[in-house]
Amino acid sequence: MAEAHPVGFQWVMEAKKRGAKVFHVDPRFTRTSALADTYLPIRAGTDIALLGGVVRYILENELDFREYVLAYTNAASIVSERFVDTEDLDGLFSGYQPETASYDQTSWQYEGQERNGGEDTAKERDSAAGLRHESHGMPVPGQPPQDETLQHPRCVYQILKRHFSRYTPEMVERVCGVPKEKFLELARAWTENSGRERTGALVYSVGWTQHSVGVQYIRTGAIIQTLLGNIGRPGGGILALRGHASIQGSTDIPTLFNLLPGYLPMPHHADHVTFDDWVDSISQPGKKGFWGNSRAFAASLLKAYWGDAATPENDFCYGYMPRMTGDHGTYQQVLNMIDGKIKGYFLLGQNPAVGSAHGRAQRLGMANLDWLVVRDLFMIESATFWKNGPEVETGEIVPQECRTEVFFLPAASHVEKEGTFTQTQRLLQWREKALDPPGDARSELWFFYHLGRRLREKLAGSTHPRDRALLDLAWDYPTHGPLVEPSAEAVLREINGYDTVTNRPLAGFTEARDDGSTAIGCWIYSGVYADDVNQAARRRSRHEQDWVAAEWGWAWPANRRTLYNRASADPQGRPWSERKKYVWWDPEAGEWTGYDVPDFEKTKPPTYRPPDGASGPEAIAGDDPFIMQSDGKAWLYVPSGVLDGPMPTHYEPAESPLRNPMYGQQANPTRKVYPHPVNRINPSPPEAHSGVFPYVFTVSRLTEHHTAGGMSRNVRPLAELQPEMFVEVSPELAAEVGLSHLGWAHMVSGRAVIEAKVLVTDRLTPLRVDGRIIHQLWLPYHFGSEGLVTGDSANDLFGITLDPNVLIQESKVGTCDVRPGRRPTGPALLDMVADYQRRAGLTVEHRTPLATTDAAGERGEDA
Amino acid sequence: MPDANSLYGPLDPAPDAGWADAPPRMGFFTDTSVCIGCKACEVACKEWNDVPASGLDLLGMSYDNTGALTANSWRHVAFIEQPRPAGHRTPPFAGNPTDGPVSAAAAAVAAGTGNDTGTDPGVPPGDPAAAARMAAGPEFLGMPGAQPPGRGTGAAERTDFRWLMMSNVCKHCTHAACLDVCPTGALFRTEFGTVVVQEDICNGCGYCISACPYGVIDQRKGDGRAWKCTLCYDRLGAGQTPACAQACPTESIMYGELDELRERAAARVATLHERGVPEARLYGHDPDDGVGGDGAFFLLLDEPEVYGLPPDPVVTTRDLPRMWRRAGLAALTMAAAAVAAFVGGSS
Amino acid sequence: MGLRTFIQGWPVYRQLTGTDPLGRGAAAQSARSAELTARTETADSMARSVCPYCAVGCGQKVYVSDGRVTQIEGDPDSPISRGRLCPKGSASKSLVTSPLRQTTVRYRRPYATEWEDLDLDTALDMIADRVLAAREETWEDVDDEGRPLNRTLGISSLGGATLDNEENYLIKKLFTAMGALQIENQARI
Amino acid sequence: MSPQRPPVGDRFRHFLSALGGATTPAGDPAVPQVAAPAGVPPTTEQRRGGGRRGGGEPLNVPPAEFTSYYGRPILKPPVWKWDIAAYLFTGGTSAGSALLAAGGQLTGRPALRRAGRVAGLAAIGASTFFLIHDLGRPDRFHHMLRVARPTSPMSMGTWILGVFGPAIGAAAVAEAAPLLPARGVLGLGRRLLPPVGHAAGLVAAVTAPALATYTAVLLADTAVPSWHEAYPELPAVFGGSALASGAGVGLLAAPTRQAGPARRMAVAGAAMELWGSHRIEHRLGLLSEPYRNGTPGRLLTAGRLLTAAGVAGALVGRRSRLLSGLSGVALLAASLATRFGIFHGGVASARDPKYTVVPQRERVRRREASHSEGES
Repeated sequence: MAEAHPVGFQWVMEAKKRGAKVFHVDPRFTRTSALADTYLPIRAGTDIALLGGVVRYILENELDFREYVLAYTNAASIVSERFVDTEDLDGLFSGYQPETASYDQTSWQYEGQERNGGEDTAKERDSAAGLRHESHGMPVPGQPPQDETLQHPRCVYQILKRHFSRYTPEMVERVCGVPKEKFLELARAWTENSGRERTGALVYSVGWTQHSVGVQYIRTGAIIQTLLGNIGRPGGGILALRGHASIQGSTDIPTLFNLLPGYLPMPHHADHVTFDDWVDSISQPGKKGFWGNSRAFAASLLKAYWGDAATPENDFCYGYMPRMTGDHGTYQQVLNMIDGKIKGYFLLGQNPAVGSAHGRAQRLGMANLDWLVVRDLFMIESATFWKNGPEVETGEIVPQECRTEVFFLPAASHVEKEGTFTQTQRLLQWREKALDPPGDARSELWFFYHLGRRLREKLAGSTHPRDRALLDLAWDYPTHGPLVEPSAEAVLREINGYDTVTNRPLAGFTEARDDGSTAIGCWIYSGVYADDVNQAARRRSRHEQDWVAAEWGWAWPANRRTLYNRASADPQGRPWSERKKYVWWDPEAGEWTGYDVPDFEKTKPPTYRPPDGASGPEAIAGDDPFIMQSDGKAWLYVPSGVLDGPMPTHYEPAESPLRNPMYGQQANPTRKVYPHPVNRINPSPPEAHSGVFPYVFTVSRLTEHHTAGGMSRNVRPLAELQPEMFVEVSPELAAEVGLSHLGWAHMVSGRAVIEAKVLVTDRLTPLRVDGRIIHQLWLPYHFGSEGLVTGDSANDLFGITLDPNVLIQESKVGTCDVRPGRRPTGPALLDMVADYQRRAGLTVEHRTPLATTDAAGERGEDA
Repeated sequence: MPDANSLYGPLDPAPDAGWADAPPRMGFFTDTSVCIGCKACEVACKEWNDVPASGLDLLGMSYDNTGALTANSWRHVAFIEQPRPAGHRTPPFAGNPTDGPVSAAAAAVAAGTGNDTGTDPGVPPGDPAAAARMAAGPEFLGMPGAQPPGRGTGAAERTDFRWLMMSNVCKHCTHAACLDVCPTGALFRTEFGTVVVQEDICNGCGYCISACPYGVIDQRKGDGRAWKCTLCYDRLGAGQTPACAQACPTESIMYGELDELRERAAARVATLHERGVPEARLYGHDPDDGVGGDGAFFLLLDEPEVYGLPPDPVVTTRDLPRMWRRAGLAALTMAAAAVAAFVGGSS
Repeated sequence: MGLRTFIQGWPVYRQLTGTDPLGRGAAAQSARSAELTARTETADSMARSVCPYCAVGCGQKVYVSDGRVTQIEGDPDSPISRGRLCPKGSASKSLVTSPLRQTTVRYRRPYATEWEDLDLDTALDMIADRVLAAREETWEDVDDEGRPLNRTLGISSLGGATLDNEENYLIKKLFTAMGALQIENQARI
Repeated sequence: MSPQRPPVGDRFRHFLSALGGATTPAGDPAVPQVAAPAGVPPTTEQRRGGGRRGGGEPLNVPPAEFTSYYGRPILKPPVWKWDIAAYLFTGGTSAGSALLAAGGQLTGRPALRRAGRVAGLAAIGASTFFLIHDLGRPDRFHHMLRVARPTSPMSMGTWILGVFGPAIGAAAVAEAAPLLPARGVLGLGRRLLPPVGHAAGLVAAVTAPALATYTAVLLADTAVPSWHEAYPELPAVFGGSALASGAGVGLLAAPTRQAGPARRMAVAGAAMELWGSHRIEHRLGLLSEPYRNGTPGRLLTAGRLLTAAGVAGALVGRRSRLLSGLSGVALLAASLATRFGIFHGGVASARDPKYTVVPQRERVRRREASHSEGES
């Protein structure tokens, strides 16, 4: 956190000053570790084992915050008797279908709700359906049977306890390489900071998301925090430190293939043929929770898109919507580019040649397009791959033979345009424009507005049905200035939503209607323009308001700063303690009150109980704080919505030098794989030849650089602070391989070989894992061939394997070999990779087995 | 009129330099125990003061690729990797299958690197043995055999480790030799008690560079002038905080009235001692020290020289009156000898 | 008069006549130093902005003089950052004023070995033509069972996460209307 | 980047081999075990190939084990280049020459007077050139006259120079009087110049000792350890050296008949200089080391030998113009060598952090020892 989010780290230091104990878990000793009270070196890719150990520690010693757990979680719910746990299936859950490498979730459901389970989760995987749950959980029907004593063998509490029973301190040590004593220190401190008076916070970054089991990492954290009563309370929570100025906004108002604004799903050709199919799949009529209104959100979005053309009669132009048929994600796209299926590619402030996994695949894909549009501040590697890329040196890309037509369009910087960023805690902040962009530089707003205008002009008069969607599009934004810049405030106003009759901006999403009387660009952002005021531009000084600072910017939903803050009060609505009071029920006023905007219906008393047969928000009781969950509870066990299991399970990374010490199932059996000649995945046990790539490598950021380096390697005062690509190794690994401080080393994977200067440092350590010594090395991934400082790209080493829930790649852990000296150049470099591939058995036909246990019903070959 | 302590001893320097209604003396307190080594100070300084590039070399000095304070780096974050215990913290590598530490050897290698800082003398190479001792521990200093058992004796494993970081800067000494020796008045004492090079005056004579007991001041090549931290004199005048202190994420760099900072520092040391960090100590805070106390002082976690600071600097002007007297004596001797040579001879 | 002003401005004279006989402070101050003030005080305008690097969302103040950004520093009013910035945020001025920034359209013809210049308007027009052509060539109306697809898989997009919400909104809206489905973002990475 | 640098790791390999036990090259598996420089590290003398001369006093300092940040210098070594060392010489020579000239003027030795004045002007001209040449911003030389700082030897030196320079200049110009025509405006000059020259010559002579010795304060008033600690003796060295070099001018330029005072000046100057430099090379403990080793050591030795030779020649060659001349050259060369030796000795002491840290550590140790004694 000190390393990649230094300014956020000030709050950790504040906590430390007040006596908080800080633990840092990381494969390498970072600037954060330097300031932490206890640092735990861990084997990359084993966090579930560590956290699972904490879950077990809590449950075995009954250290959970029982009052909270009983009232606010699904611990008491009874699960179907058809459910079979990983304990009995050698690492698989019941319902595994080897032919699709996915689960039939029927058996995972609560007792009596078996029909609720998704049967074809392979389809959900392809559409990264898990992402939809960023704002809400999956629906469940009715009230499952409960056992408030938590003794029923099939109640969630007991199932959880059994599932994690093998995550003993000894097992943690064996899997993670974290010595038992260190683990116990962590477990003790964490559990001691639980209860009415105390809370603990959990902070993670991309070190968790970029894994083939990434979603389950975070799930494990959520289970701990829920068991300890750390959700919805001040000083608690799970804090995702996201890495880009508006990456939260980029999922809220997604430019993602599978989502529409506000986490509405992109229509699927088979499931969402009609508007009603689509809307019902979201709202699931008759089920509980706040998703009941999704028909209004969906209708309002289409109304915002197609304006007057969208009417209730024509289903708001739903027919115009493009449909998904499967996986259309960025990695599938890249492989399709290599295969010549894609004509044109827009890169908007993004540098996949350096920043995405498997840089070589990215560059080869771009070299096989008809045209490429790059919009950036700087001449980045993704714009010059045809000229300066590593493949030009190896002869794989020959400029005279590369047909890709490249348009480089300079972009406006953040001070040359106005608009909102949504930062990591869902806070929207408006940026004022300081000056006009230089030369031809323009904002994306300008580019897309004028591109759309021009497309519509060119199509004017077309009678082709396919062109209707463009011609009917509501695309008349006011513009201003000599550059004819469209008004960002007008766009924000549309995002907020307005009454289509009176044009009044809506006060919030509760005003959304499904009759065409409201248009809302992103329903969760509704309220950001309430009262016709740009609420995101509010900047009342922190000195003039309380510590929650509710009048600085605007947070979705409804300006709530802490989600589920009803949980900061006990079931009766009283603060758990004076120290930790945040939101509480005021019986006199008959409403919820506190420091924050209550994340609850304002006047629903704690004593409210839903009438029988209630659905939608009405079905949420007065002591159910988790209102976006269909049962108002935090889920320790997830019957549906997470594709790789109802509970987290330790799987080895897709590339690991080690056989999974916990189960016969080696890696996530549902992970998304892409068999493709360019995408050779290093062998892991039980496959042969895993010894060819004996070392574990991980990559991350340096404080001094930013992501793929475009915004730092071109900026002189940053470039000079970390001027060269390097690799960090422990003294023990240096001795084993023969590396010297400031000498060279090269790293080889099944995809690429890269070189770097060596820093031999005591900050890295080998780990004793399952009786073996495992060496890890660390690389920054900021370097590429352009800019003031250059170097090989660490991401070139990675292959493409994705998490099944959200289709994010595993680019925080891989295997490689390390050799002293510089890498070969030219064709010799290709020979070296080919030699490694041969030795590792990575032929074109090679397929990584997905299921590696007999429990799958067959020995996994290809899935 | 100048104070009796005008050249040495405790002094409030601004009134002594003719600022009749001087505001309170302003300064920095840099608490290295909360420094996260992010280098925001280095960058914020460069951005505000338009400081030029200072080299693109990988120095291998842990994460320090700046090397030293130079005319082109007015803040410098030092990084020191030490296989030694850190206060009350749990040993980071306890239980891991480690061999002996490498920090000292790596530091020795890094002593030989250089950086094209665009300044003179910039970042000269160092002594590998002294670098090794930096990492292995100050116990080696002049006290052979005094190191605790198991340290520096080729121990079979390393469990302890700490990573020291420290943002170094001009000390804005009470008795600033650089200022006193400056023949043009380019270096002067501001009303805030800080020491500033006036870029419109400096003619690059280089005297200040030799006079500074901290090795702070340096000459920019091509430009020829001496440059260093101004404590953002222009910002101070506008009532603003210096750029580095404003940027510092963890308040490692604190800016304020020096008296108040000294109190805060004393309290911080006491707190750290209470919390089991006995190695915390202040540096440059004492008005009775050899430079009359620094306007920018530090809380350190190791001996000063580990961070590249002199352990006991004394301003050269302490001896200036005696120097002039000696020179006068020599001059008189010369004159007498000359007279004698002409008067006393026979031929 | 000139001479007199000159003499009175001469630090030696001030040493002899003023409070600073040793010439170490007040007497040695130059005219420039005496008039020095923070350039933020005299800036033409100041915009309140947000740091473009990570997602912490630190407040920035952007100062502009004579049409150039002269300083970007932390906004002390921000409850998130309290005026602080990391090295990247602190380097924002260098980011937006970097001499390496591209400010003109560059065009690489197929099979070319070098860049050439291109007019922005022409570039936009050419891109629009190519979008329509790719769409035409790869359009899919319905699937095998006659269910609507309304899409092209011939066009891809990958956006960074430093785009504004408003920009992302227009990008998604336009691409969706043109049937381009393969719109992705750093958020997937 | 710096392509000229020796391969990284070279120093480390030297370091390792210096440790004795670990002779494996960097990059070898043995690297990690080297961590502990526990053995007695090599002293600077050993590493530098043994510049220590026989017969010196044993060092009165603890073994030079010290720490610094990556072994780098703590001080910034002086940026002054050779021209400042040269300035020390020309300034001193000019001062010595002015004294010689004044003596000649007052005792009726016109050859000494003429040689002294002309040499004085030439040397001070060179000084001015060197001073300006060494500036980072030569066009701002006149900024030296902005202030008069008693705390700044360079400022004081500038003002001394400001008096001395014109005076010696006028005196030298006056030597041209006989060349002027007897009549007219120039004739007036011919009549007026000698008295003006006399007055100016005396002014120059009065400021000359200051000019010769302020440079000692100039060097001593720095943080450069071996310069600063030498402050009691440096003025004697520089004053003596100035006298000797002035004498050298006299021996070189004047007929043997008039050169008696120059010989005596040479003896006196040499005595001062040799006393001072001997003290500097031996009194300062560790900080004398830089003056005895390497180039500075060789220069100072050469200076001493040349001085001795010059004095001997001056005394022996009383009647030989040639020998006197050679002695003069030797004295001038001696002065030059001494100045460069002192200059580079100081620079070396600033370059090696040992000379910064070890004496300061020793001071701390002594202070703490006396404190604890006082308390017990």
